[in-house]
Order: sequence, then structure tokens, then C-alpha cells
Amino acid sequence: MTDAPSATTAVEISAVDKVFETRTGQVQALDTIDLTVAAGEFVSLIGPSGCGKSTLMRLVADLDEPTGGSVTVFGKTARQARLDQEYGIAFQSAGLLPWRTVAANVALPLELHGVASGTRSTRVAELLEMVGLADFADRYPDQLSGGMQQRVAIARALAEQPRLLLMDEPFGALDEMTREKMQSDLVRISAETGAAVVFVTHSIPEAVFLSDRVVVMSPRPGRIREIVPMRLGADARRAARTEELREERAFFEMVTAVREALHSGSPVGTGPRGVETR
Amino acid sequence: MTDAPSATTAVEISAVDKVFETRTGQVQALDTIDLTVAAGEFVSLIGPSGCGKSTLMRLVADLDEPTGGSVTVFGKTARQARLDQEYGIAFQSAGLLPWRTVAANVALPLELHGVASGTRSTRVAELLEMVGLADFADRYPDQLSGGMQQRVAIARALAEQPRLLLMDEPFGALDEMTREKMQSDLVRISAETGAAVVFVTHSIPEAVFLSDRVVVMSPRPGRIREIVPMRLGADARRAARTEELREERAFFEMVTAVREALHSGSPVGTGPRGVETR
Amino acid sequence: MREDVVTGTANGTVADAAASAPARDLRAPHRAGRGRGRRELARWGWGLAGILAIVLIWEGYKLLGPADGVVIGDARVLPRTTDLAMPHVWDMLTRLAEPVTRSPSAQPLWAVVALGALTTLGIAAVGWLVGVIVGIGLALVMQRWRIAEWGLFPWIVLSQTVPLIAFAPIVKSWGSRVEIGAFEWQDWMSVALIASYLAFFPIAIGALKGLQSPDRIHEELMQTYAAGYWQTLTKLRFPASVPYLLPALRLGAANAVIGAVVAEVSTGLQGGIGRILIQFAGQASGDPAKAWGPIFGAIVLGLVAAGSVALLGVILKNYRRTEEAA
Amino acid sequence: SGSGGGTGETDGGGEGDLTPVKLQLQWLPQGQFAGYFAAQELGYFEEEGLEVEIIPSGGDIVPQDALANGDVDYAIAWVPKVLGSIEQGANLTDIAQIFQRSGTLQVSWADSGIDSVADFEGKKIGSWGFGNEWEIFAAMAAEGLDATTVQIITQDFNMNAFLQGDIDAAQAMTYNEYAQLLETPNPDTGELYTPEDFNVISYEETEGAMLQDAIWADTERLESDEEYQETTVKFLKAVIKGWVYAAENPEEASEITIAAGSGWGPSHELWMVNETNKLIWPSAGGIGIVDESAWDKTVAGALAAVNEAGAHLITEEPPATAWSNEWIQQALDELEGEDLDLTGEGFEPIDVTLEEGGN
Amino acid sequence: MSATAATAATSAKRPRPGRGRGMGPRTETTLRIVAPVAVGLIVLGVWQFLVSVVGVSDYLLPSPASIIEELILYWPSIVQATMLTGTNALIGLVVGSILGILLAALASRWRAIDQMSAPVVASLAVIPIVALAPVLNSMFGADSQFGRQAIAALASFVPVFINTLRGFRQTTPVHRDLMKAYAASPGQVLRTLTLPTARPFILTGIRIASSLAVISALVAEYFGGPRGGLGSLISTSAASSAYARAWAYVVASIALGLFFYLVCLALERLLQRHTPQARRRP
Ligand SMILES: Nc1ncnc2c1ncn2[C@@H]1O[C@H](COP(=O)(O)OP(=O)(O)OP(=O)(O)O)[C@@H](O)[C@H]1O
Ligand SMILES: Nc1ncnc2c1ncn2[C@@H]1O[C@H](COP(=O)(O)OP(=O)(O)OP(=O)(O)O)[C@@H](O)[C@H]1O
Ligand SMILES: Cc1ncc(C[n+]2csc(CCO)c2C)c(N)n1
Ligand SMILES: [Mg+2]
Ligand SMILES: [Mg+2]
Repeated sequence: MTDAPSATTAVEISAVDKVFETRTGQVQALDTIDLTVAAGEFVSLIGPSGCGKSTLMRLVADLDEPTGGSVTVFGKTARQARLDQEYGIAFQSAGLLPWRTVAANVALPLELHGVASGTRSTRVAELLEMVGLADFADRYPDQLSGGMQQRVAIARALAEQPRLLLMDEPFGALDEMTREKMQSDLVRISAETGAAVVFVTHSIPEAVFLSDRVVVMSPRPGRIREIVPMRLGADARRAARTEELREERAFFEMVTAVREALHSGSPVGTGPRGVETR
Repeated sequence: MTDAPSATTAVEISAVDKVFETRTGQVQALDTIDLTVAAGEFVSLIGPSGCGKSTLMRLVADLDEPTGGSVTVFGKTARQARLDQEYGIAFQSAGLLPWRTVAANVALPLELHGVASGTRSTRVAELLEMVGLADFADRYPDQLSGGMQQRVAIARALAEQPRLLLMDEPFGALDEMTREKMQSDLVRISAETGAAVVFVTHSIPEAVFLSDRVVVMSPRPGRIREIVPMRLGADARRAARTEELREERAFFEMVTAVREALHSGSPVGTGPRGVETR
Repeated sequence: MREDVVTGTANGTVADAAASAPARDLRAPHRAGRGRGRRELARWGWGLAGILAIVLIWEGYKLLGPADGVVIGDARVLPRTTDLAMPHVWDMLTRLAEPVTRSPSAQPLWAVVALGALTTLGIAAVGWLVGVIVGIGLALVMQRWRIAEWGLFPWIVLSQTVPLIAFAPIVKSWGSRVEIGAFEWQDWMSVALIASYLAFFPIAIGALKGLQSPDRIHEELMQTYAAGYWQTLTKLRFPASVPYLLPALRLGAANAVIGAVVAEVSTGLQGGIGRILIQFAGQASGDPAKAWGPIFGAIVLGLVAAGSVALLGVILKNYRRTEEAA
Repeated sequence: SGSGGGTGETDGGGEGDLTPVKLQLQWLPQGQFAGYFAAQELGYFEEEGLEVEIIPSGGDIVPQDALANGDVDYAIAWVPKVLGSIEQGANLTDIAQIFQRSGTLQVSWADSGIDSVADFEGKKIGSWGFGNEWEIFAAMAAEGLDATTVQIITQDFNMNAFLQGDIDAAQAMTYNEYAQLLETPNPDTGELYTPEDFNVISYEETEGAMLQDAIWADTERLESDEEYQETTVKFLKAVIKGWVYAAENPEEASEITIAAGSGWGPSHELWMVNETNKLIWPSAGGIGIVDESAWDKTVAGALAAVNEAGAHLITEEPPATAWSNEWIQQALDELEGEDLDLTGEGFEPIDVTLEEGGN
Repeated sequence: MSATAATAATSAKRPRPGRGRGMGPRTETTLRIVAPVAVGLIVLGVWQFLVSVVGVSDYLLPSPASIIEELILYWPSIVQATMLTGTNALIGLVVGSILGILLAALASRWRAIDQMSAPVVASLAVIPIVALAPVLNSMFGADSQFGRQAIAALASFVPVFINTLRGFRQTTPVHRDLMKAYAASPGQVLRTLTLPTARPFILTGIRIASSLAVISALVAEYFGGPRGGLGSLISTSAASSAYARAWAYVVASIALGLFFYLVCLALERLLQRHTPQARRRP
């Protein structure tokens, strides 16, 4: 976290604060956040609802501006990085445009940035192949299952070969079985593209399965409680994360480690009745 | 599954088929399902999307009628059991009436069945106490978090002290941390009330944590693939299922067992690209 | 139909639609076609039955009801049944086929009505177009600048409480001063202008709702693409507004026709159905069935106008994929 | 439009050197305006070097306002309505009082006992509104009744309200609504109603009598614009010829108005031309000459009339410029040599048989 | 605990991004009031300027000042006329709304009625008042206010019917299942579920109908019936070129329409405090 920003640094967040003005007063969403994501690295943000995961990711994407501190992406300001299309983004809801076919949805960013139609369709075909939806190019989103929609969204996020992928609970709405499948796909795709990934999730196994490092956050105000490195990724290449991993001992250990980081401070299961984590 | 129905049998499903007539043809949702749930037992239904979990639960609740076979609840027909209010029910979306306060929502079934207003408010207070929302009686649903709304829905399902609780992915929309909290609460509540529970879920850890038995289903047509008894529950009383359990070895083993039951037949993670589980 | 727009509450979501997706994939095309055809047929059948029911009620009441109607207290709650007040349905229909007057050059009533209706349709179409331009223009301004929305919206609502008929002569008079180069204001333009005044309201409201309808996530997606205002407008806001805009346009069309007819009457424009309406209403004492010709004409005219816009919906069906099947 | 405002310009597009003129009527094309349509159809306007556009009006167009605003060059309107506009600031002059008599009737059933204006008290009195009610109020004022002593019902375009008993006495023009009554079958007999079925009060015979269709011109332009003055005289000459033609050829005149877009049936149209002729002819001083006593009576009535909202039509005498015989006299003089019956001495109304529905 | 709930509620109301960025909530409230008033004042100012400085003839376009003068001068008559037209509109609105709700209830219950009513309602929605007024006057008598009330009722009926019908179809499957699970009787379902669910839609329909009812009752006066309402006085004043007086009656009719609208809006807000739809814009 103390590395100087460099070509090998994807995201550099330093001393970032974020305060929202609301009708009922100020909400301190983030409090002096420091975080560096290396190029090619897979970092997950985890924490209870309202701890500021999405807010942090939105600052990186320049969808919001920090109240204090600075965010740089590949050495540029967040704004410049957005204008330069340095990142691809995906949200919990796939956010496909319902009136566009699968192919047209994936083509959207290319279209907006004036990529010639020939190049565009080659690239789209390539992307759909990558996410395994080549046969569905002419379907409309409502003709796809939730998992397929999410894959289209991922293809769209990858359209311009970004070196950084921002994902806010992209699998949150999927059922557990589809979710596991998508995780494997994501591991494969991120290995193929070599992009750094900032991944927001609520699910510990998901974070553990996917990440090189898991950032555990705590709410009110949003702070980083702990950054748990995943030994899983240390010795094996990410692409080696297969389904079998999920049933391995090391996996359960990492899950337990993240659980404990999450619950440290508020002893597990003994909170007073009726107190919500959000 | 071969016990004769008795006073100690909550639900008896035998040779149940369900075919839906749709605009585009017939859909066989369930195929010769046999299942018995004992009184006080906690049974989870798990399986990929579209395998008929909800359909099965709806047959028990008499919200739909089987095409073949029979469903009895406490020895009565499903219809009679519904008219007699033998069960309480909760869905994935809390389904609170937005124009009613928390208390009025919980009171709804009592009101519909002509319970006197004095008794009603005592009972509502009791129920809100049980789900830890005593302080929120006068709030409206939109003023509550998702987890709190779901607790209100559970309180409502318990209003008439049913001996059977039907729950269709009640925690599906909650974040993982809130979800774990709700699971603990549910374990406590079901122990307190002694009701049998039929619980539909997508989450293996959830099913494992909660259940005495996990029913693993397979799709097209919906069949029961395997019924996995949880040794967790065999020696310990359900109420003993504390948060610590989640980090125990036995827990991971049961999770692995259910995973394998689920994936048996279709080898894990090797399905052809683009083929969805739904 | 007016309200479609103004309520225009969210239609089904993508997620809802996705839930029914598998079934869609299995659909056998010809079967589905036949099913839809049958349903469509049933709809028309019941619709016809509805019209028939009205006819039966009309004639039944005319047969059984007292000549002077049913008066309770001071109010006549059921109408008179005289031929003057309620001509027989068949008289109204056969009258349509007869010549307007005894004059040897007279055309059949239906032809006169149809010609008038066509004229009015043309004027209403121009009014509708103006209404579309103004309505969408206002919506764009209000969508772009919140302050404009706050400043204008109440006045747009207020505009609909103004009894337009009082201004018809003023519109005509002001219009008659407009002369720019070779362009000279025609009286029918005043009528079209008044029609557009009625048409613009639902369109402005519907377009605003539609332009504001994209999900936050879609707006942000465009932001992450560093897409500018126009790109966001053409790629996102306009397509997303289609489900809101179509009912608004339909309502606008119906309003334009109503406005055109009233304005024709009010400004005395010749050639349209409004003029025929008052002309024949004036002859209703001696020829009661005749007055109904232009009334039916006006109804058909309104339905045709609204229906043509519905055709637009067929062309734009891909933009309405999230609409729930009505 | 500009061309309306600039009658004097002889730029005449297309048709040689014709001066464009706009004439605003006070209702849809019909026999009431037969003289103007005849003048147009028979080329009288053209003979005078004018190209006249006849603009019909509908419910809400106020002809004198169209004139005051410069939208048109001349307008046909009832005198009392224009007196109101003049008091509100319009600067207009009655240049030809075409109708010498009031054609307004108040019709009641023969057995209703409403034989005079005094009998209106407490009754439901029909009127079209739109300024057509002032004659009623004036006549009532002369009988000491104010507007609140009766219930005024707005009549719509037909006589159904009267026929069905909603109105005790309905307003009717001799040339139009009265005919509508006579074109309606009596449900009791199956035959058309006859004049014997009705009691008719003619405002012409009451103190409320007011002058009706007159040709109005813009006072300022009359005073200062020489070309307008010339045009006015030419215009009046053609109009006079048109009305003389209508008097002598009512059938042809009614065919002309039908061709001009009147939607009435032939029998009704002929009736209307014939009754209109009766309101014009005979005209002792020549057609269009304002009879000063009739004018004064109209002004007196307008001053006396108060409506139910307490509004007066006018509160002071109209200016002297409100009427002038100068132009019509000039027109009559110029026509003197021609073989035209300008006073209607020899005028004989015809007998018209009304058909059911006016068809 | 209360803080938690408050946060949940706030986050549900998060402002949309991009618009009004950096604007405090208080500034927003102020601007929401100031902006329309400013627009109104600008229009009034330009108008008065046109009349008094540029010199557009006061004859055609009376100045605001002269309209106010007439308003004061004819106040009793204006009040009386407003009451008369207002009563007609109110009766029409109430009757039309009741009919609309009842028929919508039937149509939502029986598909046949829905489909049968479709062409009739579509036709009613496109009939101009000029066509209807003389017919209604003949049928129901020109000497009563019934014709105007009927027209106001018809005008109200259409939006109320369509909105209510949509409202009745808004019950979610979860809620319907729940009611079935409770073995609730049809009456209970109507009372506890269907009506409350449809309520915001019904109220929206009535709000839309409110100003329509006023306009329709007023315009109907142009085409027959007893005199004394705003419509007949506007026409009478305009016919004798008393435009300032006509405008004074027009102002009264705008005020009446606005009053109806605002009352309905207030009613809607009051009854919908606790349903998410209530936060929707008008
Ligand atoms: N636009 C906003 N205006 C006001 N408060 C906001 C806004 N966005 C977020 N917040 C507040 O900031 C805090 C952090 O929100 P954020 O959405 O980042 O949480 P999160 O960790 O993503 O939660 P979740 O897991 O529910 O998505 C919350 O308290 C939230 O209410
Ligand atoms: N009302 C219905 N009409 C037609 N088909 C239906 C209906 N309800 C369910 N089905 C079909 O029956 C099958 C089983 O559906 P069901 O909802 O029970 O699955 P599920 O296991 O609950 O899935 P999920 O995990 O997505 O909730 C699916 O193929 C579904 O499409
Ligand atoms: C709204 C309306 N206004 C006037 C008349 C009657 N009318 C026809 S011609 C004529 C003479 C003056 O134009 C009159 C008074 C009507 N029937 N309806
Ligand atoms: Mg978030
Ligand atoms: Mg389900």
C-alpha cells in the first residue's frame, strides 16, 4: 500500500474521504482510505452493506468525486482515466439496453467511440466467443437468463480491452450454482486479458475464490479494516483456480480468515437482537 | 419417506406430478415426487433454477394443484390445511403491504381470521419481540432495511402459530452477512416454536446450516436426486447451531456432500460453454 | 388513454421478462401464431359485442323508456326516448347512405362526412406534429436542466386548465397578422395551432417521463463511456423513452383531433368535420338522424388518428420489449 | 394580413388590377348573406375592380373585432354588438344598414299564454348568447323587467330544447330557426308544424327592436385613406347589386349560396333568402341607408339593456362616427342611372314551401 | 437502531446522479418554489410591457392591470359563475369517477367486460364536446345543468376508468398468493389488497380528471343550457368585445381548474404518504 504509483500500478487511492450531503445531514461514507491495486491484480472489496464498497468503486470510476484525498488510475486522474476509457465496468444488474440485441449491446462502447463497423463486428464476435455466447448474438436481453445477461455485460466491459475491470457485485443477483460457473468464467477471462480487477462482493467464498487480495471494510464511517492476502493465488496462477479448489482445505481456511476479519470487533452472532448490519 | 402419514407427519407428498399448460406447450415441472416431512423437522429443497422447488412448495401450500399424486398436510388435504391455516408462508420478496405499518402487516392474517383486536395486539407485540423489531412497530415497510422487512414477513408467517412453515428463498435478496444473521434467528425461532419448516434455497451453506435434511433436486423434469441427512442436526439440538458451527470441519464436509449431490451427473465446471443451468 | 402517459408507471423490468425467457425459447412459431391470432379474434369479437350491447341498450331503452325520460326530483336521470332525442340506430345508419339534401347535386351523407373528416385529419396531423415538436422540445429542456423543469412544469400543468375556446378568435386574429415573405398565415393554421396546444401536453409529460426513465445504471454506464449529451440522448434516452412516448403520442393524436374539431367550430373554418357538426346539428330538429352522421365521423376520425400512432408502436416494437403484455 | 390592411394597393397579384378586399361574415355561408355571394358569383365585385374574399365565421369569431384588428376590410355585424365593441375602443362605422328591420322572434307554443314580452316574467327564455341576447334584455327593460326575472337558457344550434319543452320561449330568426320549427314533424299528427302551433313575438314590434346586419368599416381609414374610400363605394355598389339580384331572383340566389357552401337543404335556403329579402326590402331611403329613428331606438335599447351579470352593453351614447350614410348614399347615387330598384318598391316576397328537415 | 432505519430510508431516496449535482437539499426546495414563480412573473412582466410600453392594443390583449380591475368590478358575478360551473364540474367529477371505478372493477374481474368496454371507452375518449353537447341537451333537457354535468362526468370517466383498471392489475403475485394462503374471501381481498394497491392509480386518475372536468363543464356551456356559468359569461363578454371582462372570467376558470387539481393533488399526497408511488412526480 505504500508503493509509489508506477506503470505497474492500476489504481492508487490515497487518503480518500467521501462525505454525502443529504436532507438529514452529512453521511461520512469513506474515511481516509488508502489502497493500491497493481496491474493485473485481482482485488475484492468485502464488507457489510453500507460500508462504502460501491462508493469507493464509483470514485475509481469517476462516477463520483472524493471529498478529500486523491484517486489515480494508471497514473492519471480518475477523470482522465474515464475519458481515456482506461477501465471497463459491470454492475449487479447487467444493465443491458433492452432494445439492443446481444451483439449491439456489446458493440455499444465501440460505437460510441467511433470504432469502424467492420472492426466492431469482428471484435464483438471475438468477445461473444470469449463469454460463450456466440450463438446468441441476435437475441434480445429479455430472451436470456440472468447469468447469460451478466456475461453479455462482462463482454461489454471488456470491449475496449481495458487494463482495469471494475465490478460491483456482478453476480449478486444470480443463483448460487450459476454464480459459481460465472466465477470460473471470470477467472479464465481475467487471466486471458491480464486486466486488473476491482471486485465488490458480499460473498466470502466468492471473494476468496477470485482474489489475490481481499479488502475487508467496516462501516460508519467506511474504513479498511484489514487486507487479507490469498495464499491460494500466491503459488498458483489464477487460471489454475478450478472448481476443485472450492472443496480444498486451503479454501476453507481462507474463508475462515476473511470471516474472522469481517467479524472482528463485533463478536460473531452475539450482537443484540434486531441490530442489522446495514 | 415410506412412513405412513401420522400425527407426527407434517407433510406427506406422494407420487406428485405437475405439468403446466403454457401457450407454447406443456412443461413438466415435477415428476413423481415422494417426500415426507416429519413434524418439527427442518427440510431444505435445493437445486438449480427451474428444477421445481417453488412449484413443490406451492403444491404444499395449495397455491397450485398437482396434476397427479397427492399432498397431505397433517393428514388433511392441502386445501383443507390451507383453509384451516395449518401453515405460515414467506417468500423471497417480503411481500409486505406498503400502506400498512409493521404491526399492521403482522396483524394482517389475524385480522382476516377475525381475531379480536385485543388478542391481536398482544400477539403482534409478542411476535415483533421474537423477531427483534419491537421498536419498529409503527414504521412503514419502506422505512426498513431488506433484512428487517424479511423479519416482519417471518413474524407474519408465525402469527397464527402454525405447525408448518413454508419458506421460498426468504433470504435470497439479502446480503451475505445479513443472511447469516437471519439464519441464526430462524434457527432460534423454529426451535422456539417447534414448527416443521420446508425451506427453499439456492445456497448450500444455508441449507446445511439450517436443515435436518437437504433435498437435492434436478431439473427437466423436476425430480428428487438425493436426500442428504445432516449429521450436524442428528446429535445436537437445532438451537445449538451457533455461528461457530460455520467454521467447523463437519460443516465443510456437509457442504461438500451437498455440492457433490448437486453436481453429480453433470461434472463440476466442465459443462460446455454457453449452456446455462437454467 | 390520456392517463397512460401521466401515470406511465414503470413497466415490467428486464428481470421480470428474463424469468419467462426459457418458455419463449421453446416456442413453436406456428402454434404461437395461431394462438395469438385466436386471441386477437376474440378481442375483436368481444369488442363488437360491446358495441352491439350499446346498440341493444339504446334500442331497448327507447322501446321501454318513457317518452319524457325518467325525472327524479329536478334532474332527468334517464333520457327522453323521442325520435328527436334518440333516433333509431337504423335510422342513423340508413341516413348515412342517403343524400345530404334534396338538391340534385347532393352527395350521400357519409361521403360528405368522410370528406370533412379527412380535411380535419390533415389539419389535426399538422397540429399533432407541432405538438410533438414542442412537447419533445420542452421535455428535452426540462430533462437537461432541472431548474427548467421546476420552472416550467407547473405552468405546463396549469396550461391545461385554460379554456382554450375563449382564445380561438385571438389565435385566429394574431395568426392573420403573420406574413413572412411568401408565407402567409392561413386560417387552417390557427386551427392546427389550437390542436397542437391540446396535443403538446401529454407529449411533453410523456416525453419527460421517458427521457428521465433510463435506469441510473444506464446513465452511469454512458458516463463511464465518456459519452456526451447527444450521444446519451440518441443511444439511451430516446430509445428508453419509447414506451412512455408511444401512449403519449397516441393521446396527443386524440387530443389533436378533439382540438381541431373544437377550433373549427369556434373559428368557423370551412371544409372540416367541425363545420359539418354544427351545420347538421342545426338541422337536427327536422332531421334528427342526420346530426349523428358527423358525430360518428368525429369518433371514427379520433380512433383512426389514435390508431395510426399505434401503428408506429408496431414499427418500434423492439423498443418496447420491457413493456408488460397488456 | 398585409393585403387586408392595404386595400388601397393596386398591386393585385394575377387577376389584372383587382383590389383585394376581405369581408367578414357573422356566421357560416347561408341565405342570410345571399347578396354578397350573388355579387361575387355574378361578377359585380369584379366589375368594380375588386377581388373580394368572403370569410365565414363560427361560434366565437366576433366580426367587428376582426375588422377592428385589421384582419379584414369590412364586416357584417349586428348594430348592438358593434356598439358594445365601439365602447370598448373599436373605431368602426356602420356604412350600410342592409337589414332595415329586426328579424328576431321569440317563439312559444300557441297555448303557452306568452303573448308579449311582459309575459316573460318567471319563464325560461331561450337565447343563443354571443351577444344575441341584448334585444331580449332591451325589450324586457322597456317592460320594467330585469334580466334576473327570467331564466335565460343558451340555445344550441337547433330548436330541440324548445320543441321538447325545456324552453318556454325560444329565440328564432325569421329566416332560420323559425323555419326549422316549420320543418319539423309534429309527433302527434305526423305532419309538419304550422304557424298556428306557435305564438310569435317579433322584436321589431317591441321597444327592444334593434338594427341587425349592417356593413361596418374602419373609421380611421374611412377618414384618411382615399383608396379605402373609393373601394368602399365600389364595394357597396356591388353589394347593392347583389341584394337587388337576390330580391328579384331568390331561387337563383339560394342556389348561389348553396354552391358557396351553405349546408342547408334547398327549401330551407330558399326560405332564408326570401325572409332575408323581407328584412331588407322595402327600404324607403334606398338599400343600406341608416334610418336615424331606428338607430336611436337601437341605441336607447342598448343603453337600457343589462344582463344577468349586471353588465351593460353600453353606458354612453356612441360617437357620431358610429354610422354614416355618406358612402352608401354615394353608392346609391352612382347606381341611380342603372335599371335597379334601389328602394324595393316593387319587391314581392315569394311563397316558399318548407320540406321536412329543410331538405 | 433508529439510525439504521433512517439510513435505509435515505438510501432509498438517493438523488439521481448527474442532475443537480452539488446542490444542497435546501437550495433545491427553495428553487422548486422560486423557479415557477419567476417564470410566472417574467411572463406577466412581458405581457404588461407589451401592452403598456410596446403598445399592443389593449383592445385585443388587455393588460393584467385592467383584468384585475374587471375582476374587482364583477366580483359577485364571478363568484356566482364560478360556483355554478364548479358545482357542475364537481358533480361530474364525482359521478364520473364512481362510474369509472365501478366499471374498471368489473372489467378487471371479467375479461369479457374489459374487452367489450374497450371500443366504447376508446370512442368516449375521442368525442369532442361540441358533438356531444347538443345531443345530451336534447336527451336530458336544455333547461337543466344535467348536460354539462354529464359531459364533465364523461370527461372524468375516461381517465379514472383507465387508471383504475391498471391499478386493479397491479397486485403482485406474492400478495395474491399470500391472500390465498390466508384463505381470504373475495371481499377481504378487495378490501385489504386490491383497493389499497389500486389507490394511487385511482387517485392519479381522479387528479387528471379534475381539471378536465372543469374545462369540460365550462366548454359545454358554450353549446346550450342555462346561462350563468363561466363559459357563457366568457362568450358573452367576448362577443361584445369586453375582453378585459372576458379575461377576468378566464382567470376565474383557470383558478377553478387549478383549485380542483390542487385539491386532488393534496388528497393524493395525504392518502399516499406511505406508498412508494406517492413520491412520484405529478
Ligand atoms: N448518493 C448518495 N447520497 C447520500 N448517501 C449516500 C449516497 N451514496 C451512498 N450513500 C451512503 O454512503 C454509505 C455507503 O454506501 P455504499 O453504497 O457505498 O455502500 P455499499 O458498501 O456498496 O453497500 P451495499 O453492500 O448495500 O451495496 C451508505 O451509508 C449510503 O447510505
Ligand atoms: N405458472 C407456471 N406456468 C408455466 N410454467 C411454470 C409455471 N410455474 C413454473 N413453471 C415452470 O416450471 C418449472 C419449475 O419452476 P419453479 O419456479 O418451481 O422452479 P424453481 O426451482 O423454484 O426455480 P428458481 O430457483 O428459479 O426459483 C420451470 O421450468 C418453470 O418455467
Ligand atoms: C352559437 C350560435 N349563434 C348563433 C346562432 C343563430 N344564428 C344563426 S344565423 C344568426 C344571425 C346572426 O349571425 C344567428 C343569430 C346559432 N344557431 N348558434
Ligand atoms: Mg454497493
Ligand atoms: Mg423458485
